[in-house]
Amino acid sequence: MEIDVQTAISWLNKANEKMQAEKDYLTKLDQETGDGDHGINMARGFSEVENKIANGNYETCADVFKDTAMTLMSKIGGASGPLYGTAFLRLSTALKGQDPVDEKAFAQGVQAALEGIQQRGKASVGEKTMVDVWQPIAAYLQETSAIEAAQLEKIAKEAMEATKDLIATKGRAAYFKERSKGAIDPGAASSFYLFSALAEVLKEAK
Amino acid sequence: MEIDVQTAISWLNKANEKMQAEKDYLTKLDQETGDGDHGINMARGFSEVENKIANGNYETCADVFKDTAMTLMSKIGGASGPLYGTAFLRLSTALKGQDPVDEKAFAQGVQAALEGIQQRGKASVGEKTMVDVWQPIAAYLQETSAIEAAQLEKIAKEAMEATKDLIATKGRAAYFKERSKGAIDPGAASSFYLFSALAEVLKEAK
Amino acid sequence: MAAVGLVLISHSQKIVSGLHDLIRQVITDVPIELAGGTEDGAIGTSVDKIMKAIQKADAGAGVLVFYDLGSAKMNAEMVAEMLETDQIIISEAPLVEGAYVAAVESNMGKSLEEVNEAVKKEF
Amino acid sequence: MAAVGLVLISHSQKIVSGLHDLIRQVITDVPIELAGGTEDGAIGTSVDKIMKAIQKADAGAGVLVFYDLGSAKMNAEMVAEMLETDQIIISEAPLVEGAYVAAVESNMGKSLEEVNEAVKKEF
Ligand SMILES: Nc1ncnc2c1ncn2[C@@H]1O[C@H](COP(=O)(O)OP(=O)(O)O)[C@@H](O)[C@H]1O
Ligand SMILES: Nc1ncnc2c1ncn2[C@@H]1O[C@H](COP(=O)(O)OP(=O)(O)O)[C@@H](O)[C@H]1O
Ligand SMILES: [Mg+2]
Ligand SMILES: [Mg+2]
Ligand SMILES: [Mg+2]
Ligand SMILES: [Mg+2]
Repeated sequence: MEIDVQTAISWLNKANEKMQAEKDYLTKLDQETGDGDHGINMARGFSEVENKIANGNYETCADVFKDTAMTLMSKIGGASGPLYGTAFLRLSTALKGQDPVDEKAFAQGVQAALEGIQQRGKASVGEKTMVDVWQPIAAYLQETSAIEAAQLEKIAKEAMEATKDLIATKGRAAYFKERSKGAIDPGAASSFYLFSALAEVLKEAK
Repeated sequence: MEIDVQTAISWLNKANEKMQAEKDYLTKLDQETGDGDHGINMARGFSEVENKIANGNYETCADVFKDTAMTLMSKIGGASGPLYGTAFLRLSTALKGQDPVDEKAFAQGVQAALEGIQQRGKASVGEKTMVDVWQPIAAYLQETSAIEAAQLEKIAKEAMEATKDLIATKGRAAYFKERSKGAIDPGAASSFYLFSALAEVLKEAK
Repeated sequence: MAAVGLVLISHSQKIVSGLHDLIRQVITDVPIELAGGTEDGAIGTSVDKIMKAIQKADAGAGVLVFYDLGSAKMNAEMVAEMLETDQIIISEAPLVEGAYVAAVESNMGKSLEEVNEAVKKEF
Repeated sequence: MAAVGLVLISHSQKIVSGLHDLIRQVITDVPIELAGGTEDGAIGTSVDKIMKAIQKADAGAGVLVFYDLGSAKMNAEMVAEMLETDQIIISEAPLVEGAYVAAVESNMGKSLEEVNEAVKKEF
């Protein structure tokens, strides 16, 4: 399977659809141990992304992801802005000069994105952040010989759910220490929606 | 010499006169290594004191000084508010039950005021604060067998001028470290005006 | 059980008002009272504002006080002495960062001493 | 010689505006730029505001950046990387207290490194 400009755009539009649909849920999660704006942040950010790329004339996925990065960075006022922004920027950089993008290159791009998130936020696996979803997804993409949409979604979902039992040691939730246990991390949830959107788009593209 | 209610009121009115006259100068001193409001603070505080005691019907010096303390505390928005406020409150407490106040009691009252300033501001002699004027004045009043107005003023003046060469280690001026050297401390200057007002009133009362 | 109250003292009314906005996004159930600026809203602090804020913030579990500059601390100490209670602690932690931590800790139902210790540990 | 510039980043526009008032009473000659709140003035931070503030605050002697919460720091770091200069230091000192000290130190004509070290030493 290959990812071309149209697939990239479909992915982001589908992601936006999910962020809008799950806006209240993401906000509710963020109210538990944060400032209750993660739904607002993601809905705003991805709706701006959809607008931005609808008006672009793209020749490469790298360009689509670069505009995505810039838009998320500048339109989101919380931690998820620089984090998702850096992720898409690294993805864009990794994919430069390759179009359409094959699975191997895409896997390397997602790995670069993960490393960007970790460089930006200094979080390792197990700190109850979006890293806990990006890491197993990056690992799966690199291991598999052919991406299976259902498997991709399953891994993201399980990784997201596993954040429930973790204690946050990064981001605002870390202020709550042991009390941060018991709820899914908002950024892990939005990352799940992002990869679940990817899974759906890849399924349709087949 | 004794200090009665009328002397106390004259002292505070004279002090107000001086603070008004020296308002710009005190502010200029505070601009060197502070926020430039000491003239405003002292002019405002003592003008409110004059108003307050003009409307009172006082039987004791202690009551005059108590109202002075309360007024300075609540009308001054900077460090000099709690410091002069505490000074006059301790003076008032020390003089309770004695009227007119004899020199020995007054000396003890000023000593108590000095201790109040030091308790409030944690400054010792030599830290370039008002303490550097209050301390030698309190010492003189306790040592002398009869207060001499000229001597009182001289001691206050010299003590104030000696703050010029000190490096501030308390209050806002302390942020300036070595740069705080070279100018008279604003609070030392206003304390000089306070005691110079006292000297004038004692001279007239003779 | 009542939560430990917070009093935010700053020379600037805007600083404590903005800090209040910031904390209220995260913590809604902890008493927070502001004492910013002088009586007439200029840069400075006011004993009367501090006194009222401390009295209002005490819902029975005591009050942790945060301030910006040293002269604000002197005023806070004066008020604490006047009120003659040991249910007031003046925190030496930085105003914005300290108050944010304290709000979260107070919201966990901790005691005045515990909140103060938790804040201390962070700075 | 130009003075080291300061950039004050907060999730709240009011906090940095009040802090600016506070510092300006004492120090008038040091460049200070604010990046408070999101693009539309809500609670949060804005990369674009931070970028503009850093560029404007740099009068040739570099910029020391202060922030309130961790996500503001991430945004500041991103801007620092984008601008590709080593004339930006992000201070870990508390926002209000740190910026006040830095303004006084910068006003003494110290270098970016020196101001940063002086601030560090205080906290
Ligand atoms: N240092 C970090 N490293 C990785 N992820 C982080 C970090 N800080 C926060 N996050 C992620 O960001 C999410 C919160 O995003 P959001 O609510 O939009 O930002 P904010 O906390 O600034 O309001 C968290 O749930 C977490 O997944
Ligand atoms: N900790 C302290 N101990 C004693 N005196 C102090 C202290 N802090 C400040 N002062 C005195 O207060 C004076 C400044 O008063 P003022 O300008 O009215 O207050 P602020 O510094 O809050 O603006 C200083 O010149 C000094 O004499
Ligand atoms: Mg949030
Ligand atoms: Mg937020
Ligand atoms: Mg002053
Ligand atoms: Mg002042």
